[in-house]
Amino acid sequence: MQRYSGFGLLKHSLSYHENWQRVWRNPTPKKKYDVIIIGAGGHGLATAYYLAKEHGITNVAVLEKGHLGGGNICRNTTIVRSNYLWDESAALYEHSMKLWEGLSQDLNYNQMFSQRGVYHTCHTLGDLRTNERLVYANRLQGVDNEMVYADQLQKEIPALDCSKDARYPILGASVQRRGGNARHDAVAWGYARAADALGVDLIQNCEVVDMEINDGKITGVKTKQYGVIKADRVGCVTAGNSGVMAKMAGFKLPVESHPLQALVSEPIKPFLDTVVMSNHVHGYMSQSDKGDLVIGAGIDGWVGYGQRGSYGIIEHTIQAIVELFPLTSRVRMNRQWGGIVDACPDASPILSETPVKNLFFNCGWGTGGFKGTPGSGNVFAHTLAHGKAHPLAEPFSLNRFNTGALIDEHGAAGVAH
Amino acid sequence: MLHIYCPHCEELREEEEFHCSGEAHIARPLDPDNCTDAEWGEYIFFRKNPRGIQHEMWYHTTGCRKFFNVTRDTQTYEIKEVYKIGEQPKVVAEG
Amino acid sequence: MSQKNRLQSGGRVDRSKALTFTYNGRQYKGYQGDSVASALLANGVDIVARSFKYSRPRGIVAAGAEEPNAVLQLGATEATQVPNVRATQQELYNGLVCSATNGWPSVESDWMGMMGKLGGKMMPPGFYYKTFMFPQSMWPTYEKFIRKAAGLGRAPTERDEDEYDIVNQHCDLMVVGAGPAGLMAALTAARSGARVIIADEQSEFGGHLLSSRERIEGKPAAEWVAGIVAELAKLPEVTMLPRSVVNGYHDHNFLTINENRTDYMADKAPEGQVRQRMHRVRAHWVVLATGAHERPLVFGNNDVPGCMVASAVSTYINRYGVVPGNKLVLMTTNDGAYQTALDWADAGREVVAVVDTRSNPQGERIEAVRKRGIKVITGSGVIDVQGKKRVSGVSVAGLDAKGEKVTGNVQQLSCDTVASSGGWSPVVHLSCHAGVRPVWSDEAIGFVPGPSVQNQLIAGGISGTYALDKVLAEGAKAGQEAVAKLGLAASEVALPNVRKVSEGTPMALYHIPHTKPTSRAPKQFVDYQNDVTAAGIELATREGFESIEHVKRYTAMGFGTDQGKLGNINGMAITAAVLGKSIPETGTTVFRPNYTPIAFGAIAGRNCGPLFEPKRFTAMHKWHVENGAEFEDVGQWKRPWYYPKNGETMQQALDRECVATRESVGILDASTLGKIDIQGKDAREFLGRVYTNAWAKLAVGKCRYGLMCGEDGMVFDDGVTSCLGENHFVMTTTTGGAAHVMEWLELYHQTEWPELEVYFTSVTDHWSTMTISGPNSRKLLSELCDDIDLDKDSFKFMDWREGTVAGVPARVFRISFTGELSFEINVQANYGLHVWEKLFEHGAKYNLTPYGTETMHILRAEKGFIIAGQDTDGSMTPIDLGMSWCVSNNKPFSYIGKRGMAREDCVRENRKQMVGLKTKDPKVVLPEGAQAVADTKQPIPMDLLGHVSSSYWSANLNRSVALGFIKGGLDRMGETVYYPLADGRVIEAEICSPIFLDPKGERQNV
Amino acid sequence: MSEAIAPEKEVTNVAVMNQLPSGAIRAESPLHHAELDKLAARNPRGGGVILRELKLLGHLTLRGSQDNASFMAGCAEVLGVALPTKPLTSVDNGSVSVRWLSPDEWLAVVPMDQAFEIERSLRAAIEGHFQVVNGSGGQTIIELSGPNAVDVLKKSTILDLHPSQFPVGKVAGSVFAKASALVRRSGEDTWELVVRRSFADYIWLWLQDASREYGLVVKA
Repeated sequence: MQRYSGFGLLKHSLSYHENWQRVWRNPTPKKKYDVIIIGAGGHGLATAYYLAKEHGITNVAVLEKGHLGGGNICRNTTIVRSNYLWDESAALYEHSMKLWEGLSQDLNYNQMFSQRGVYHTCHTLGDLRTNERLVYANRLQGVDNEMVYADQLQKEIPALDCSKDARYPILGASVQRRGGNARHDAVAWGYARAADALGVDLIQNCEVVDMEINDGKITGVKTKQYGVIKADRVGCVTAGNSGVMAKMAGFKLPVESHPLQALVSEPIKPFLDTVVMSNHVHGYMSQSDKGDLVIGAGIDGWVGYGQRGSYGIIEHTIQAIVELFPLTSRVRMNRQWGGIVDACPDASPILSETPVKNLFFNCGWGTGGFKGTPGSGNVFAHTLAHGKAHPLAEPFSLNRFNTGALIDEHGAAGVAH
Repeated sequence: MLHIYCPHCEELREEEEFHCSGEAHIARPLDPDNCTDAEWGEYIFFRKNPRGIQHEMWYHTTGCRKFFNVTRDTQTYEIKEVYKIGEQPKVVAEG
Repeated sequence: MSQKNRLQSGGRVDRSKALTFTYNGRQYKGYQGDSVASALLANGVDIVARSFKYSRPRGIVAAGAEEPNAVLQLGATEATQVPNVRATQQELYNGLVCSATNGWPSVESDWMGMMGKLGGKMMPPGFYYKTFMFPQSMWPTYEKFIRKAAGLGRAPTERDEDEYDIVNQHCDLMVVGAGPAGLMAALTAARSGARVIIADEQSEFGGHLLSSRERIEGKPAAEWVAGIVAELAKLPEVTMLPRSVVNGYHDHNFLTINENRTDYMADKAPEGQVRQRMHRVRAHWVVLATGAHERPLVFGNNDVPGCMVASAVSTYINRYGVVPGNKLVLMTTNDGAYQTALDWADAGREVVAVVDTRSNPQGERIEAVRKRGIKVITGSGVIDVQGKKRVSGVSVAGLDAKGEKVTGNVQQLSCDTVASSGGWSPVVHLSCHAGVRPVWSDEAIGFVPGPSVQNQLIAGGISGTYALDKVLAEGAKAGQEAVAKLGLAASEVALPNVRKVSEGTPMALYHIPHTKPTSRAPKQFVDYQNDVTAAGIELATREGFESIEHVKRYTAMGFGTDQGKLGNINGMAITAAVLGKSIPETGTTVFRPNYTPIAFGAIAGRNCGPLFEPKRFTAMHKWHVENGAEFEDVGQWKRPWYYPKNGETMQQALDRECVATRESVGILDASTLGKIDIQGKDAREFLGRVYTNAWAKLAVGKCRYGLMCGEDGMVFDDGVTSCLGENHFVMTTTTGGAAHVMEWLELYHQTEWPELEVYFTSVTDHWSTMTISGPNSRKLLSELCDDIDLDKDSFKFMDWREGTVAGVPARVFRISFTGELSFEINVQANYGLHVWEKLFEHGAKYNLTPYGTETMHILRAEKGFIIAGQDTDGSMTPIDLGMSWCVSNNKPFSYIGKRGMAREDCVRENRKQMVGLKTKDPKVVLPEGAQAVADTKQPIPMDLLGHVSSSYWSANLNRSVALGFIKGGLDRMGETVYYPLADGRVIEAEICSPIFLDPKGERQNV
Repeated sequence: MSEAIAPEKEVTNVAVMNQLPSGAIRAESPLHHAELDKLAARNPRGGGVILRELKLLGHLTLRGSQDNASFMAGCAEVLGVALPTKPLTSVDNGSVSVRWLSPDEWLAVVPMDQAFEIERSLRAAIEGHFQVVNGSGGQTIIELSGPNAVDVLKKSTILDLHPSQFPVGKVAGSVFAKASALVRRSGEDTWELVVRRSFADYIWLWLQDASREYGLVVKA
């Protein structure tokens, strides 16, 4: 793999950038792999990378029906944090956070991971209670998180309206200072390039149309473009399309796919150097290094695979943003779009064995997928390598929906994003 | 923004008046106490979640407060039909 | 400098109305009818921006929504600042103040430009992914510098004083675009009586006819337009919206229109007027008549000010009477652009040459140009431009037949303006918003809308039809089709007479080759705003970014505020050429809302500030305000939180309220609790199914507390339900849960148990509910009520009675959430305040003390009563809450929650269970949310036993009280747990019964 | 004391209650605090929107099946008008109006002092399964009229108010700003909004704001 550096950039500029190598190959798939990963999104690519890097399994293909990094990884609002409530989630997301912290260097690809802090504003006593509980838990779980109250918060984020006469005055916020943003495309491309360099075949424009299952055991997948490709183990990492894949394998998931919308303003001079999320008035915002205000909207209440949702959600979100940041009233919204999120009833993911032997699913990340990318890939690679769940993944089994051992992250934390 | 025909009000209304309550035709098991955990989990959590034709239940929150069923394409968002609780859909997914 | 480029006559500007405006601190003149762009060009202003990455000087390129460069900061005052206004879309008004958004010290002489030149080579696409990584700790520093350069304009720092609103519209036909096609469609439908809305982003209807010298029905096109507009204005069912951008076209034919109502005359709306209005339109049918944008060609240094799109040059001349230069070179791939040469020549300025990429172009307009003696250089292209801050000349070279290689010699021409035309791109944006991908048309040399599942028709330029006669016909046809679909009677609309112009075949060419390879040629810009070049696209594909989405993302093509209106197709064509594929094989791009940027304020409408969300009030709200209550937001309700008296701290007020209630009598406004009237012979059965406890034997006149669970067995609401009659109950819910519970009951009734005869009606707002609580509550009530026997043996705890309180008929419930003798008085809300005030008249002698939600919480915590939503979080069964007394598994029906509670994980050992917590130091109050551990020395992550859910200082007990969860807590009474705090302190607490006060319940049974 | 005690049968089955005081006690409508009468007294100029609170009326929710002949007949007999069975319609005979709410739910608006008697009469007249609920304290009616009333409504509700879609007499429950309302067209330019008590102040603020450009006239 060609190493990237400032010096390299200078060298290439002298040859008019004509000698840059390809970032990844365009291989024709082999007949058989040790592991097939379905879905070249962030989680799938990360899984492939860690399989090769940490488990020495390089006879791996990632099958992607479109282009790699083309799903939710490229349409999310790039928030990274690990301050989840329950021990199981905190451990998983913190594992991810630690990987984020060295990822640019590990992948030799600048992730632009910026630990600018993620704030959750509190507008009611109930919000305060919820966030204080979160902070107390996180500190003992080894996750940084702290409370700041209105006066201090106003100093830290001057543009935020912390006045008492707001409809829902801001009483305080929890802040994870290690949280922040990363560059979404860089995550997909960085993992793809690194995985490819370790020998993983990234097969784009290769759609899985069926699964080859014999005696309750998967032996391969059938693709539209290349016919059957065999594999010892198959990991399905298809986010919003997981329900469709599960149907192919003959079972159902406790998942519904909903539109999740986001929007950006035109680029303006930076005035917000952190991430602010309000679950109470329903909006969150950060400002990118280009100057766009990146705003997350809510989830539509119905199943939708169209990568678009209803305008009412956009309206409500903008109202919330103007309420939180009155100075955005004359700023203009440039573009909106939608992703498909696979939402679990407990707002926690599934990293699990399935009723089909050697077939594993990694899905149900809902709105939390981006931040989980490195950790998810890392533990799922372990799961695929060993044929059983990584200890951090164990609680996130499919079976929890039968036993009732849910990890309910929206009930308590109210912080699904 | 969906435009939904309410079979009780008998006209098209805006999505804001409604609340979607998920997959339709999920009957509560008649003898819950004799269900296994897996059967109960199936009832309360597991969903078809189709890409394509889906039957779902909507509630006319600010209108007549009646639940009813909608057959909708989850890919194009087209509403194919609307029918009352207790009735069966005419449009169903292939296969 | 006074309007050196303004023509003496012509155009639609009003030369009798001179306007003064300020650009970059300098005053200029323009006329009524100008855009800021036309006025700047009239004044000879060349540079309007510095480019984002390379800081190159940039000038005005286009005349409409597709303009990528002239993006200005607007606003005369701080509160009225608007970032990123496109000069081509902003109408000029007197006193307008604007400035360029980048460049230091000025856009004219920018030091960053030097950096751009030096560093430009180091900044190929994606360079930031490849560097700024070493050392890791330096990224925040790098980022600080990157952010300094970010953004175009800036947000204001003062509050927006303007008003915005939203209007809901419904129509039979929505026509988007009021050019020739749109006008014909609207007229046709309107004559049939259809309800029509026609919107156009421009200040006047007419579309490109406003800048054209074509004739319709033998008269100037604009006159024809005026006639149609006059007719439409007379039809009562037609709504005409000029200055209105249809910015989004959503599912089920829902569209949003941003109407600019005052921005054209001032930066702040005049008093009493709305600055912008959003129309939310539901249309039965939609005609998209959005026209097309002309594509510039991509060639070396094509960003030097003076390089423009050909049709824009014509627009400035014909519509605004402004010739943006002196000496023109026109490069074209088609006949249409020859008109620009004619317009320029007619304006009295020199056309140096027309450079046609085709080897042997034939057509009427070409003949006309040749006849005027203008040099036409065929089979050639402008390969690069000279000049720094303005074009000074061009290099023209012969091209091969496909336009892929330079073949002939290079000749130099001197000029100050280069107009180019690579054909037209249909404005398909709206057609994509609902998820439809556009399809390539070889005939139109552009993408046209793909097949839609919506009730959508297209007409004119958007369908790749550019000849005026055909455009008019398509418009009329779309109108007729809509009329037929709507079931209206067709009406007579004759097609206007237009002279047909014979045209030669256009050439599909996007990128003019250079003598040097693209990577070494002068920069050939594709997307001006993001400094995306042809070389950059080549590099991206060379590195393996082969999908068009990858190319766009890697190069940032199309991500500017113009969203690639000008450059995307050229970029796709270049990508396709490099990959050796066709454009449709390379893939399309999907446009998303907004078509052009829309102010947040306009989208929010009046739903911010005081109207952001309803504030719900009880009938006694006025009294609470007058008596100094502090309020708590509970759902949308404003509930009194506590009532501080002269200078009291919150804790002092709470102590006073708590003690007064337990020692004498307190009063709470409990009106916000949800209340549902339930009638029917199966009401009792229904209650048994939705509550966890038994209801079969509750007698008339009695009340009972109930817990509601989901099918998962987790508690979600609670409340007291009273038996008013054998078939009549009134249920109370939590304040926040009222709507959910109501829907829950209806859901089960309508979908699972329709055979049960029961009806539910919300009566939350109908009853005012006031709870008097404390040892003197009976005495107080007896003074105001003489028709209920209040004796403890006839009116028992958990009974209700009907009677009269303060002269008002009331239902009085002997229920208690404080553990004291309590009476909950319910009267029709029209009399709520009257009864409340009467209670105070008589209550003074008992020191009747109003208390709010906080005291209520303390008093109930002393008794160990839960608050659903505070002590529960969706993960607790009734058993976890220590409330097995409220679960009846003997009921014949398997009530909601029963099966859920019996699942494997719900019956395991060591679940978190609610207990009381007594701090070792009684003065210390545990913080709510604190987490218990058994051993504070264990390493992090620690084994967390559970959290504190409610914790207060109890003035009555003179110690702290707390409720919380502990793993296996019910079996661990008396054990000690530890709460490590952030500041290093550790609070020790003993696990105890949650009932801190009066465990036998004697106080409420007096 | 109130005349709460109805015939023996009903006492056990359903609690019917006369909720009105017998003495002279001031009743306060949901918009009482807005002091509309004072505003009306000092209304200086004209305006395109005229607002009036139709306050302190009796609001009875009636629920029953249209298949229950006794219910339909009993309601018709007691109210003097038949329950409208066509969706989204209303009937009005001057003192009593009935709005369709759903196939099994109607709102009867009657003079406040007759609400109790009407409820008793309904219970006496009807057999089978039904519900009558007095909700008079929980809601009020805001009447909007004038040439711009419809313009204000279009800012507030997503209903199609065009005469072809919303003729006089039509009634529809919908979202109203961020609350909800039951909208009825009572005349060409006259509209009635039934709104919940706790939202009344918000809707009053909203209407003032949304009608500012047309001028708002308050009538007592």
